[in-house]
Amino acid sequence: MTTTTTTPIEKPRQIVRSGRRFISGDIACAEGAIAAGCRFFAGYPITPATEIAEHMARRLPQIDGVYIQMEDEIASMAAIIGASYAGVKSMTATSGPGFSLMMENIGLALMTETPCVIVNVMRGGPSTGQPTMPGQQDVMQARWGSHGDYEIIALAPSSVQEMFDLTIDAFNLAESYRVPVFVLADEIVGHMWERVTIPNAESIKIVNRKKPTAPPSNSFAPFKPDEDLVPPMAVFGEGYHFHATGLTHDERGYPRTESAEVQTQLVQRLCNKIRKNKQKIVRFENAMLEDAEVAVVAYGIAARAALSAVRKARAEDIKAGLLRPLTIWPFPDEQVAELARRVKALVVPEMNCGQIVREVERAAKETPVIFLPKLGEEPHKPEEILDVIRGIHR
Amino acid sequence: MEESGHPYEKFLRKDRIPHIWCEGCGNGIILNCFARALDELNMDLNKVVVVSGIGCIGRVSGYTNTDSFHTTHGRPIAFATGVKLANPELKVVVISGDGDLFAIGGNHFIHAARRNLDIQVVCANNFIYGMTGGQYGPTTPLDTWTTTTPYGNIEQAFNLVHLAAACGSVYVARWTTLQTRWLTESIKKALQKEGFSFIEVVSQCPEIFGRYNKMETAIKMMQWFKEASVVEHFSDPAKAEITPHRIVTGEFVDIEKPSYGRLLKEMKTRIAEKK
Amino acid sequence: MTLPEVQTQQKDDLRIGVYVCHCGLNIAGTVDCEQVVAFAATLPHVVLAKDNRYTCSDQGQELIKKDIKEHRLNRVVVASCSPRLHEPTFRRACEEAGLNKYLFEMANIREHCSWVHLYEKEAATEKAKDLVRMAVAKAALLEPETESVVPIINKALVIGGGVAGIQAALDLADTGYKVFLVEKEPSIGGRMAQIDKTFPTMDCSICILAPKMSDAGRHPNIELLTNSDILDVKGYIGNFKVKVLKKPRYVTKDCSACGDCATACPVTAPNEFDLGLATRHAIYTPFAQAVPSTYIVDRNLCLNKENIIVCDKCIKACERKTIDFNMKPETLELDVGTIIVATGADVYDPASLVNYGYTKYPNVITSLEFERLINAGGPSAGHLLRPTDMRIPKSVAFIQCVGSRSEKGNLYCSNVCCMNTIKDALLIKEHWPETEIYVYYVDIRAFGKGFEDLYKRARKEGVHFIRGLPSEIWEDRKTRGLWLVGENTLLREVYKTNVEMVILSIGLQPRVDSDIIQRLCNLSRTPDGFFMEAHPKLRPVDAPTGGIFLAGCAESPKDIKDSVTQASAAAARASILMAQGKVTVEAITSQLTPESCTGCQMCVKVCPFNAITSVPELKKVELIEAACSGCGTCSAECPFNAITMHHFTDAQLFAQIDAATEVDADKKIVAFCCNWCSYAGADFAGVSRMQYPTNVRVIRTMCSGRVAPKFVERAFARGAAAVLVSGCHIGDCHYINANLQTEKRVERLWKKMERLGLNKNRLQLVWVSAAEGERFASKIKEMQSTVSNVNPEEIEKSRKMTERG
Amino acid sequence: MPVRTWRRPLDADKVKPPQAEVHIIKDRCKGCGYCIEFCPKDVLEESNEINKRGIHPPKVIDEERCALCGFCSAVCPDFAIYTTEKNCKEKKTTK
Repeated sequence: MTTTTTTPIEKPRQIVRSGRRFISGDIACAEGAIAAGCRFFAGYPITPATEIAEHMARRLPQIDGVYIQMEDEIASMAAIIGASYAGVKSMTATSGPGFSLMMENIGLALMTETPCVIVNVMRGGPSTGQPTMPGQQDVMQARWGSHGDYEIIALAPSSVQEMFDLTIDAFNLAESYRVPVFVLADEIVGHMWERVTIPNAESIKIVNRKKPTAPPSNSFAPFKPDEDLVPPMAVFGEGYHFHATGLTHDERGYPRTESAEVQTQLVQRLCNKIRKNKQKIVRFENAMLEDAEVAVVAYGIAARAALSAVRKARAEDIKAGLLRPLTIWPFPDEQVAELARRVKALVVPEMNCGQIVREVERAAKETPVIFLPKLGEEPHKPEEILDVIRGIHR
Repeated sequence: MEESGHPYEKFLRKDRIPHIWCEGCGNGIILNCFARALDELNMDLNKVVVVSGIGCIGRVSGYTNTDSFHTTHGRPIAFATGVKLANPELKVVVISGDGDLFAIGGNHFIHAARRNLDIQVVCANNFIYGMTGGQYGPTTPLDTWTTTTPYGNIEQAFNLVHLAAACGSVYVARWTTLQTRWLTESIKKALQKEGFSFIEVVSQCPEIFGRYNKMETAIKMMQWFKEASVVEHFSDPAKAEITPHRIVTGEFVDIEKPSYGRLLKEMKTRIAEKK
Repeated sequence: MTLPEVQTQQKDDLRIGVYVCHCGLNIAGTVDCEQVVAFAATLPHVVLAKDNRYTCSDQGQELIKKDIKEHRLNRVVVASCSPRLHEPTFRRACEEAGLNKYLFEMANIREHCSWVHLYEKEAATEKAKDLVRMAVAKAALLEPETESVVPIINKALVIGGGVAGIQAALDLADTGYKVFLVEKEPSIGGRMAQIDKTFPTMDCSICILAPKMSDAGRHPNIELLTNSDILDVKGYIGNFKVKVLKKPRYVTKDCSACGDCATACPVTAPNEFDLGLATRHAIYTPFAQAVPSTYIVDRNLCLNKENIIVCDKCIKACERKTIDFNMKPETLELDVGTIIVATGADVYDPASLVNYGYTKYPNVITSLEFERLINAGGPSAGHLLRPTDMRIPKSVAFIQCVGSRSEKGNLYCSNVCCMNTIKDALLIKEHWPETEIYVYYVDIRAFGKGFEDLYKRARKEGVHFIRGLPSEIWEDRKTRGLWLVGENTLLREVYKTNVEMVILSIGLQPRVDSDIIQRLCNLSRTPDGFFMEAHPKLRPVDAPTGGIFLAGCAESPKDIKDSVTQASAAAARASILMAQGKVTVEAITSQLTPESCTGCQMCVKVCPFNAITSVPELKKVELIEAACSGCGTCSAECPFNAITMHHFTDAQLFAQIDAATEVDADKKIVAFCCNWCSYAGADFAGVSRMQYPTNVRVIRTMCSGRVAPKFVERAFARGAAAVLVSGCHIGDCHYINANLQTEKRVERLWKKMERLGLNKNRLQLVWVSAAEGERFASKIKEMQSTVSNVNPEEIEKSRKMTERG
Repeated sequence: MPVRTWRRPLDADKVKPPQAEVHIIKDRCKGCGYCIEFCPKDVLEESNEINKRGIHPPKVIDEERCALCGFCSAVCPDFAIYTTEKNCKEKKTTK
């Protein structure tokens, strides 16, 4: 690896370290967060996400941010909600076990509509499982892990560059919709070193949360939404003297545990502010799908093998293509459905026993879906996927 | 609601009063003393954040006319950590119960104290889980009766002031809700102190704890406080017992120690200067 | 020293010398001393008997010393005055001649004989012989005793922070001794602080007192304990253990006395210092110059009861955060060598004299209230205001001797009131010369230095002095003025005067709580109720109890000058002791004969000083002589004669009884008197020349508790007509409560007499204080009927007394 | 010193503590009775009237007696009682 030459001399207080760099996925994620304006990180050491914490611990103090290592992931999650309500973009990074511990407070973040980012560098589970091995086993947990009904946003990077880009995206989405946003990376993407191009600060698009326009008053309603169903966000210390609670609450933020109406209104809105804005949120990538007969649907690390498999197939004159969702949640099901109507079959490689494949099947209707599971150290090999493509072609 | 002209109205969310607490509940007195403390220090209410957890006293954040947050069970201190570090200008006060802070939230308490995080923690200790109907908890005295100790409690209780002192709090005090004057002074002192301060308020739950333990009325519980409480400033917190006959109250710790916030700030300036 | 020989001496080696004193004519005027001498010479072991005019004179003492050497006397008996007066003198003489002082005995033929039988010369002479016989009998059995020497702690306790206490404390402290000055009020200063001007110099009282107060306050050797009570005094001369209760002020020393707390305090009450003429708050300082200046909370008035703080106004008002409701009372244990009692006096409360209408007519005030009114720092800023209309009266009347020199109040003269009134009258004239002033008096007593001049000045200023107190005062409903009616005893005419204001010149009286200090310090009180000195002439500042001294009005009413004088004297007396560093204590203590002890513990139960402890494993008791104070009640209680009371042994007392009853027993009263009260009372009867029958023979014991039933029985067995047991009043016992045993024993004896069909009136018990000579005398008179009624059969029967059962 | 204080102090009027006004917000009261129980001057007692929560709020027996210590309002869990100085318009806290 001969790339240190591309790295300019470190300027510690420089916020966006523009230029071409050779860094790991975890570091890219951290730099992305900083570029997006994250100034608060609370976390707890866990493989394979630890490097994000380590990098934040070094970088944040240099740029007047705060890194704190909490007593556990429960605390970390609570802390970033607090920081966000204090008006600072915040994030935490963890892996499976820690992700499980965060679930209750992720629910709190959803209920209190707290913009924040949770990075899960997935490893092999269940339980302590394989700390140093890749996996894609938490994608459903990300969707349904916390109790109660809600909609969530989750992004799946498959390269170090995307670790940078999608983390920025994650913050922007979180700020736009006042939701916790997940970055579902995996051990390989996290630990992999690649060349990354970090753009100039000014060319990076940054979104900040909407602020209330009315001055503080007794009638201020912190949870009264605009047309986009997202309420402007007041933060502590601005004089609004508002209240927020994990209890079912009205637009004033006051508990209304007895009212079915308030409950319906609130939970519906929490879901709809994602559903109704799905078009704006969903991100995906197509490769050679125009005339495809066989389509592979893959995300994260699995998508990398899938892409080379598709290329190899094309070399053998097999009309194959790739659909790569960048947002696993919300899931691009319209796109999959449209695709399913014009291909023979869909191939879904995942590093689990079948999770997103269910979403694909649900969208594909009659079109057959072939699933390629993978567990343990090795990700899919292009050949494994190519064989399946060949099989369909015949 | 009517314009009552009550002097502490301005510290309350008028539209939320009367509160949900039962007749004679100590929580109201704690809120009262807190309001008085804010008044006497005439604090900038825009810079005060009240954070609470789950349980009867958890509702307190819904009544203070400040920015406030009602967190999940056991997590107010963790949440407050984020708030305080993100905006050091804010006075972050955690008001919560014994179960919330010391059972499910115990870990956060000891670590925040260890870090000497710049927050004030006021614990309403009513010896039980009131909101869920009176189960025993980490502070339930030995041999007392609750819905889940139908044969009397066989667990040892936490001595909260001892715990807080051991974890490194810079200010530790315990008062009963009858000692409103001292309690108010303590809250004022804590609010002006740098670092992690802890005030245990021995509070009454006449509705449940009282009924279960031969103190059927609010007055009877207050009589207990009146007869049993002794003030022993700076006595050994390890010996600060709470028994039917003796409630040791007073200030137990009042020391100076750089807070987490200060050390963080100093570290940042060191880094800045290096360049 | 002759001690060793004496101890091993056979009785026939006894060589007793008897000296009969004429005491001028005090004794010789009544008693035929030659006869007594001749008689003494006939007594066993008496090798020489002499009389002389004044045995206590130097020649008298020299003679005794000479004789001891020349005639190898090994016992000396002096028949003269009370041993309470001159025993020390003669003991010293004996010692100087090398004779152990415990081998000296005295016969009290003055106070107990010549003075009380002035007109019965023969009988008195016979009695004198008996008394000498008794003394010689005891002398024959006297043993030499060795006195233990105890060190004296170089610290003093002064009780009472008035001018006397302050002076005593300052003198001792300046001498270099550590002093604990205990005052029960929040501030030192006492009465003098309340007074406006002092006579005869007319200078401002507080102005001259305040500097002394602050000196006392910051003297390195003085530890000020205000708001404190004496709880307990144990031990003995040179080694007192004192318990002091230091009540909390609820304000710490850091108090700057700014007074903000008082301003904030919502509750008020009349200020005691201003006699209720001004208000104070629950947190207050009694007066501006108070020492210590630290404020104090009156918890009875304060809204904060028990441990609830309901009101925090003062706490909030106090910038220096010095108010601490959590303060607790402390009990301090002080070790001191000497104690000065300067507890002062109360003023007479004239409300009981209804004819003067005090508390009925607001314009009738007391002289102390006057002091506050005329005082510039007082409630009326120095304006003499009529309480009813707040204007300055054009005419005032002073009434003297209110509560003094009369059955209605106290019998004695309060000493200061005359001059105080003269001073007050002049003050009024000074401020408002036009005021008509009438002083109604009994006698004007202007005896002190500069007093007469002041009196003259008052007369010259036109103050009217009328002899004869008004019999009644009533108020004019309209003017609220007052009508005084009485007789001018000089002009022999009735007067009826109208004045706008009346000032009652109230007297001084003993502190209502004097009994507490009296009990704690084993003091005696005169009939007036003031503390009694060890000797009215020669030891005027010593209390009868060693190591304790008296100063100021606690001893008797006196003005500031006398109080200060006495205080300095007391300090000097205390210093002498402490300077010596050690003191020898009388060898009059009990001693255990373990062989005879059965461990029954009777003695353990009765010892007031816990000097005896039981040793069950040995079936014995242990007696700590150092802790023994010598009442002898243990010895009286012991059924096995296992306890010997030094210098008052069974044998010695039996010998005295036998001697007393040798002739005409059936006409005699054998009286047992305790050294401190009843014997002193009998002395007092003598000093006051109270006459009573001659047939009483007094045997002195240290305490009535020493009087064992067997002594009484012995007296009856010997055919005595009657027996009198007497001691201090219950509660006044100088051995805490040993006289309770006396009471029990006498009651037991009465029962026994009843069983034996004896007339129990023949045994009498009477409590006589040192001041109650009259009581003693009349008891003897009263017993005469009993004596004359005893017939031979009765006497015969009573010989059975000694038999068991 | 045992002193007979029978006179009305000369400065009685000057040091007269301010007159109190006790304000009870009846409908807030939940009837715990603390204010009645712990009033050092026994100014309050339970009334017969029934507030909208169906309990008997306290009533003032004798306002004269009130020393303005403000403990009633300090110990009230329901912000239902407070005291002010008479004839001073603006209600001020017990500070």
